[in-house]
Amino acid sequence: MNFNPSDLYGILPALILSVGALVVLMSEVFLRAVQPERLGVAGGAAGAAHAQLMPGSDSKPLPPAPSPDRRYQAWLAAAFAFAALWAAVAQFGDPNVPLFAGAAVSDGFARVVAAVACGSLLLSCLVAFSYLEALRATRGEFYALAMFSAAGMCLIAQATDLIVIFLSLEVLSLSLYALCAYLRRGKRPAEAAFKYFILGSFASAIFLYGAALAYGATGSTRLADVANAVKLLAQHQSMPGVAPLLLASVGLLIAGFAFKVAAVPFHMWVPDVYDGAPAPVTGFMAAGVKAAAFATLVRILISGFGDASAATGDRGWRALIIGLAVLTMVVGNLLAVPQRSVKRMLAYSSIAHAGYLLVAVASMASWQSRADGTSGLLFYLASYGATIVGAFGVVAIIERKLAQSGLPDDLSSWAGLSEKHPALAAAMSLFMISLAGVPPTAGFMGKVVVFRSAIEGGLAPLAILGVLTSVAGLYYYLRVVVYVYMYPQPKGEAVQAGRLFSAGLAIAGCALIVLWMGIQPGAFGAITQAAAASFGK
Amino acid sequence: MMEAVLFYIFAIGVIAAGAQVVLRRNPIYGALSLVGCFFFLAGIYLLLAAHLIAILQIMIYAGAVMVLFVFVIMLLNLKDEELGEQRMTAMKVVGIIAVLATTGVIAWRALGAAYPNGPQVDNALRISGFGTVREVGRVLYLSSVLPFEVTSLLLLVAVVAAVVVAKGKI
Amino acid sequence: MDVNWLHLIPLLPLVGAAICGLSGKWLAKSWLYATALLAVTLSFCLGIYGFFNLPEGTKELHELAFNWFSVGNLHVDMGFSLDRLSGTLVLVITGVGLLIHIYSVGYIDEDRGYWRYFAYLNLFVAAMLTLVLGDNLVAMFVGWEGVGLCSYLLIGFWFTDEEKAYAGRKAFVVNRIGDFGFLIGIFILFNRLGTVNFAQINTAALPLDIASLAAICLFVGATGKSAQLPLYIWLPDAMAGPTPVSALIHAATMVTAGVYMIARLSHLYILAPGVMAVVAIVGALTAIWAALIGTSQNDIKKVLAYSTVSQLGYMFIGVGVGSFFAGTMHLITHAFFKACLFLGSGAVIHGLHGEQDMRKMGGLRKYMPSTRATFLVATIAITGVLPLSGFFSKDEILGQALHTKAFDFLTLTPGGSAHLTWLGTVIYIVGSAAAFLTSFYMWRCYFLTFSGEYRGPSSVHPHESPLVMTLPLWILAALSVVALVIGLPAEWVHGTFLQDFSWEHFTRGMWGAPRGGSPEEFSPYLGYGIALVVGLLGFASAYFSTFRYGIEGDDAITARVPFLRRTLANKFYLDEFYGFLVVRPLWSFARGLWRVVDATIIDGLIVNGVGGLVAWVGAIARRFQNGDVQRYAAVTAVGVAALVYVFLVRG
Amino acid sequence: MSWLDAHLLTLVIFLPVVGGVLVALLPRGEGGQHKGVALVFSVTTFVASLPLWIGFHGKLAFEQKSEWAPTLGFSYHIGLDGVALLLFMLTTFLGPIVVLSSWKFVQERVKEYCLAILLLETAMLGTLAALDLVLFYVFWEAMLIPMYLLIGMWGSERRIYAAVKFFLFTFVGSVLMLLAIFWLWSNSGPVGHRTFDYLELLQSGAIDHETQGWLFAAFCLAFAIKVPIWPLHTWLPDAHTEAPAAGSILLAGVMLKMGTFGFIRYAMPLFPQAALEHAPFIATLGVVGIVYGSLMCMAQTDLKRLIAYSSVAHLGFVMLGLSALTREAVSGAVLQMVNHGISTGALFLMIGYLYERTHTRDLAAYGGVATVAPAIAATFLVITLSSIGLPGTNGFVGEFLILIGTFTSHAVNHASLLSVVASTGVILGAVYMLWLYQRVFWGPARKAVQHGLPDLTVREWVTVAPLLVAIVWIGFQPQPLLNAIREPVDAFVERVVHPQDDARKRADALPPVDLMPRVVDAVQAAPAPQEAEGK
Amino acid sequence: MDFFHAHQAQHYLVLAAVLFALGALGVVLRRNALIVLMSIELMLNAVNLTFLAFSRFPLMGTSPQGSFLTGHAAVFFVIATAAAEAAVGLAIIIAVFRSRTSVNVDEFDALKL
Repeated sequence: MNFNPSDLYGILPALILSVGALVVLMSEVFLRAVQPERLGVAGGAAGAAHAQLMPGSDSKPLPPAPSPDRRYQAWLAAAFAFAALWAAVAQFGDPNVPLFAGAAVSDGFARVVAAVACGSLLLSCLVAFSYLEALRATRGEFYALAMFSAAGMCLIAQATDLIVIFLSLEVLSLSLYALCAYLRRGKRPAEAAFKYFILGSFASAIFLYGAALAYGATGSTRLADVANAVKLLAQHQSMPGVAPLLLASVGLLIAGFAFKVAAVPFHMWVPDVYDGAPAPVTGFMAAGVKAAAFATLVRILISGFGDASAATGDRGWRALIIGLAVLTMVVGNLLAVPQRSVKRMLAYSSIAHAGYLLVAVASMASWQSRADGTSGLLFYLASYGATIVGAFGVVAIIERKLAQSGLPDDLSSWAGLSEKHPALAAAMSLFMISLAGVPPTAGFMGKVVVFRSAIEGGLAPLAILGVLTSVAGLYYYLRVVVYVYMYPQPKGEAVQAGRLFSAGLAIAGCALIVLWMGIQPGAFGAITQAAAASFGK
Repeated sequence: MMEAVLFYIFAIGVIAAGAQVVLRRNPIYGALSLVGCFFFLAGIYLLLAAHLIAILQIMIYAGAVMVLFVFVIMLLNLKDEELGEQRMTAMKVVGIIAVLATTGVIAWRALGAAYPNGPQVDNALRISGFGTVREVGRVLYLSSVLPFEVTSLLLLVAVVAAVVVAKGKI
Repeated sequence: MDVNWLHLIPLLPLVGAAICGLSGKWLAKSWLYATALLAVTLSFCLGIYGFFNLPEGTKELHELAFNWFSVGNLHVDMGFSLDRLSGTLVLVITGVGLLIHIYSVGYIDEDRGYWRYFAYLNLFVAAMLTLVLGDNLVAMFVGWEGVGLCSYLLIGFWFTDEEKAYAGRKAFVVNRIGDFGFLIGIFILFNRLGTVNFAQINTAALPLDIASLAAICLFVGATGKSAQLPLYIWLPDAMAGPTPVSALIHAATMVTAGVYMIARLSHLYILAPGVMAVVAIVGALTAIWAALIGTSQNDIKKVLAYSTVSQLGYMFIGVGVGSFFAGTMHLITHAFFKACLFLGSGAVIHGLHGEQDMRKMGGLRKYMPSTRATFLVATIAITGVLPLSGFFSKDEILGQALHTKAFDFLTLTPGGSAHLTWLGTVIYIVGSAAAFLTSFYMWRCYFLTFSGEYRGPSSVHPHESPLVMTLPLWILAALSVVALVIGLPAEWVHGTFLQDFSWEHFTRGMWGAPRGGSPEEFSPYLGYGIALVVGLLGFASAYFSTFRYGIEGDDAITARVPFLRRTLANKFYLDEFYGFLVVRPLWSFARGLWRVVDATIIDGLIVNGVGGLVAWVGAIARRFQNGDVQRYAAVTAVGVAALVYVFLVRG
Repeated sequence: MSWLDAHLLTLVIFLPVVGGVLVALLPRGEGGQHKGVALVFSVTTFVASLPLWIGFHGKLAFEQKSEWAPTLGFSYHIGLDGVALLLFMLTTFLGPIVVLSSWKFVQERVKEYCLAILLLETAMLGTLAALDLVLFYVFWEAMLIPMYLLIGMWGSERRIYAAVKFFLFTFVGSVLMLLAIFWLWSNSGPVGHRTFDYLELLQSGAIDHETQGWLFAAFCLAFAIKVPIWPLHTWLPDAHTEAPAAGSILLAGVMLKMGTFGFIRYAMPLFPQAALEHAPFIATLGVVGIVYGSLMCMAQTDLKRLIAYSSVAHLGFVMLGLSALTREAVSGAVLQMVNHGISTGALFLMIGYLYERTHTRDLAAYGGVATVAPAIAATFLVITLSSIGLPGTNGFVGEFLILIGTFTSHAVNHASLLSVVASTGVILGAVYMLWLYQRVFWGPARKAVQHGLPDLTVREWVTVAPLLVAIVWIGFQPQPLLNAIREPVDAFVERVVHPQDDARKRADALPPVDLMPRVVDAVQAAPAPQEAEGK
Repeated sequence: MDFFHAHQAQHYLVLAAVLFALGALGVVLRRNALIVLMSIELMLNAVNLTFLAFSRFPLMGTSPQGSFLTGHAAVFFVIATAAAEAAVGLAIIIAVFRSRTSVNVDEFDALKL
């Protein structure tokens, strides 16, 4: 029996999250009913909006009868998320240990990614709480699914076996599909979920086919075996049939995850899904999924195909990643420019950021910049996560107002936010600045480490293209700031009253992290550099 | 000899049924031909000495999954006109070409070249009890604990997700 | 000899200016006047003290006030040196300045801007003193631009009048053009010598080309400041300022700065004989040019202005032909009688409540006798019908021009054979012609103003000015008589006590001798004779035209040569010419440049163009995202195909 | 050396931030309070910065180096040499003036306003004091945000266009510089011994000729846009025209100088060969800027736009001086940076006051101000004279040094010709400034002033007087300033004019690392490759 | 028939490839959401077939630490996954159908641009 219980310690975050999910699900059974007004003013309005915005479904207004009180579930979920985060952080600096006979590993890299995932889960739960409460749409399943998907993220970051990767991928994807379709407000959520689902499963099928070919070439789905095969190939000691299979498989595997990380031309789903999903979910997706997907991509490319011949050789994958990076940076920024819906703009911008992260991946290909690239990637993921969760937190506050008044999501609904809600406005501007990569914010430091690694890896042209496209980025990020600060507020309240506490907490947290990483990046730098040791040297 | 005949029969069956799935306008026919396809596939699996898998194929796919499909199709009971006409767009043509090209290249370059001079090893003959429940079970429960556990998690997620999504209103 | 009080000379007026300027609004009038006058008086006294305590030998007092700035090997000090030349000029400036201050008390009394006026006036005196006392080019340049500023402020003193405001601006800008040359001159000298001090410059042995280049650049500055062709155009307009200002700045002192500069740098100029020729020629041309215009002006101040320009031309002839003493001597004498003339005209204008047109004057002798008397003296002095100061200084210049050797070895073309020996003679003839014209227009001016019958509107009752104004007139008139002693030929006064007063004798050894050497002693009598005849001719022609027939006589001339008169009255249309050729093209070019290059090309095409392009491409590209999930799937498939192709086929 | 001495500079830099925090904590709506706090802190900053000036003795001083993010290679290394010190003092000097100047003008969103001003001040001070390239870059970019808000929130009609244009323009340039900084980092030594420290970078790793050209270009672009050098100047008129008075003052007074400061501190010393090689080009651009800017001024009908273009001309002088590479010219350039800060700042201050009274910037609407508001006219006159470089004002010394230094320069061929052409700027300057002055202050009273204008109030006097004093004082006593900058200027000229010495110095420093990607397995990759560059 | 024996493995693999292609085509072409879902099932089955073929006919020189039956285990997991996907997918289709009474993919374009 080659299973050692201490392996479970290695996947502690995932375990905690799964248990937490179960607990929350259980809590649905023991609900205490209270009078609606105890749940805040928003109910009636939400009910009305909800009624009018649900054509096709049986739309009867909310019953005035006592409704169950679910207010604690968010905090419960947050508590578990925090526990998982703590578990991940507590393992920093532990030695890297293979788990479950090499099916997974517990190393610094995975821990950082897990920390990012749990952190974004924690903050997203807080954001979601006030969002859902305001719309009277709280259900335990929401948090449970979120935690499941976070668990999937933690697992996928640790997986070193293509099958495990596939399974964890499905875990996180399936729960996210559901979360996208969670709200019943009009056509958009369900449609978003459908598109996400179709394309997602399409991509995972492709990935799986790649896995199958890899299995064919190596007789195993372990990345370690793949790596051995690659090494043999490099030394020309392998069977003639192996090479093409490996090449085909790496192509398909990259394709599968290029989809998840939203690299052009696998990006088409991103804007629609981000747009249709509820803002807190979108934030969670943008931060967590990106982190997990990039972690896996890197895991496959480095642990599996990391050998120099396969990476930077004449048929190496670096050229390909560079190509993807170029496309992604250019297209992402270009398409974000004409957007007037902040949510959609952020969606396209997340594509653009995928491009910058791909630059880091490309710089990991060559030995001398692999460590820098890894730490750069992790740092960027963390900074981007903190920023984007916060940004979508603010979006959520605006959106729940729109969800009631049925207005379209447009920049004009942001005009003059700073007059009534200076703190929100300041936070949003801070996040925009950070996304644009202007100091003193996390986003800037992220760009610093990533592009530095690119220069280090001799990818100067790529870096130049990156910074130039980031100028275009600055343009559309600034436009939000312009509306928030420089346009007068139209009549009426920009933000629906009440239910701001937890979201405010989350946003403030994000803002603090963004500033902290921007002004004192040292600690994070240390962590990521330690994690970078996961890949050799 | 026998194997060859069977293979070709099953293979033709698989492809024909698969084609039906893709071509049939009415989903119910699609579903039924998919069931057929799965049966032929099970046959192929048997030829590959994957006894357990063949059984699972029949039970889970042709059984559970397809029932679910048919059930949903009935639930929605789409009128014929609601199905609408299949239209072709330029992008779809491009997609077809891309798909065919991809699989073609893989089949020709990778799969075709996989065994330069025929398969040297045939585990079905080499390993005793290859593909039997006992042997596969060993692998499942001993050397792939993690995937197995994750699968359980996956199924739970699926249940919850399906419930949440299918719920009337939230 | 080093002293430590020279800086007080310019400093005192500066302090006066500061007091008047900052507190003048609240200060009692009497106190203000007291301050302003006291400041000038004190520096006058200091000037006298210094002047009469010039040490033997060097005959120079020097003070290094403070090191202004020094970087690398450039050291610029605020150093003052008072020698015979600058000493004399200090006396002239402070003396005449003082008189004009006194005069102004009466003149500007009613104006509510009187305190500004005195602040500016003091400031001017300070700047002018810095100019003459400065012991290096940069210090001189401080004064140089300082006086320009003051003239700008004083010309625009009544700034609500667009005309006057414009005149002030014009003066400053034209002067700036000159200063540009001056700066370049400084650069060239510094680049060669590594210093800007007169002492070193005057003792340096510069090659011809450098010397010529520097000299010509500095001379450009001189033409600006001293209103020579082609930059004189600002001076006539400068008459927009209060008349005492015209007297002090635009007649007596500032405009002579150019001459002073050349005299100060005589040792540099003698190294560049070609440039000296240019100076002389420009001087001669200016003299005749301005004199011609002067004959046809009807504004009394304009007449005086053009006469100033032409007199300055004489001075440049003087320094140009290498007899620096003659030029500077005329500078001094001119300061007296021209100040007198201007103040006189001021008195007239004052008495006629601002009337400046001579055609509306006439017969003022009985209304303002002392003005008339002093004006007469000054007129005689300038026209030289009788040997007064102007006569001697001017004719010294002409005589020197006639006999000069400075051009004897100059050739038109480098290495050519045709020597410019005749140049002196030509200049002499031109100068004499100018003298005739001078005599004509000055007398014309005098007659039209004072003799005949009063032609002005009966509403205006001409009256004599108060004592505070007439007193300076008398003093100046006296000075312009007395000043003749400095012009007496050396052999007349040889041995007598007068010889110490002879400017030539007094400044002997100060100047560099032109390459051809100074002309040997020549008898001045022929020159004097011709000069007298010329002067009398001018007087006669004026007498028979304007004294006899008054204004009709003048009109008769106009009727005789209408075209000539119009051309002269319009100053040869030089202003229009510049406006057409330089000014308007420049402004419209600027506007065009802005519209085309800045607004259209850089901003419109490139900057906004790029932004627009990006936005446009984005707007087009997003159309591709049409929401059809199967299109997305197809694109994904294409992507996969590309990847697989790259890995399997291309490799 | 007490703790205070060791940390004085840091203290001064971050005092405004403390004020900012306080402002942020104060409840909204209490306009007076916010302004008060801002004023108190800006004044304190100025007072606290005086010891820096007094205690300065020529060499690089007040150095403080402590860890910032060692894992990322950043260090918190600050210090002041003479050049930086002058601009530093200028900034702290302008701080209170700026706050006071907008006391009446800014009435809504006072809190954000004060916050922006204070943060901006810290960013600018930091930019000047930084000796670590990343630290420098952080401050450099941090400057943009508050200024962007200042323009965009309190500007006039086309403020948003101007603000965005300003931000984008400056951002484009600086991002490429960032990459160049990374390149320097990678070149600065073997893995683990790399540094962003300016002083160490000056010594480390020789850079081959071609690369130097590229890096120099990257740095130049960043700074040239900020200066701005023709033809990268078009953001400036818009920004100045739309910005509120305070914004314009800081923009003209300090921020533009950051560009020229960047040239003398970073771009040229870091890449001496390239700098020497391209000096004529930059000098030419400077001259073009002088003439072109002056001509632009003559075409303007908008007060602030005119002054903005005049800045283009003045900074053309500075660039000319810097690239002439003689002690005189460079000193003059540095001095001129300060002068331009004072006089143009003062000009914008006065125009701001006029605008507060008349609410128009249109030249045609003005006229005859001198009759109704003599004090404004008088002060404006002095400032105008300083801006056209009349002797006795600060402007003269700077321009004179630049021109005479350029004229005698040997590093740039045809330098004397350039200097002569540049001198025409002296004429044109008089042309447009006096035109402006006559148009606005002289002549009969026109539309904007028909109902009379209140003259300078006491508060306004308090803001203007120091500037006037500075103008005259520097005009007569520039030597203390020149002494302060002598040492750095000499070093600068020495380094750039004789790059080969520098190359030698670097040669016996670390061998260069060539960054071409190549596949090396772990064994090789452990230390940095040691082979020296082939070419 | 010996052709088959000569290239036994390839037969299975190519069959899988064809099946995969069929599935992919279904995803790209069919506008009926349900059939799209089925096509995805087809693709997964193709993968299964590949796994099984490879686990019976491993390439020369492949020596996994695990047994050759990991392929079968993989298929086992894939089947489970497929079932899960089917469940969630159908649920989503129902949700979509609720909100717009149609399962025609090309009508789902509320989200675009």
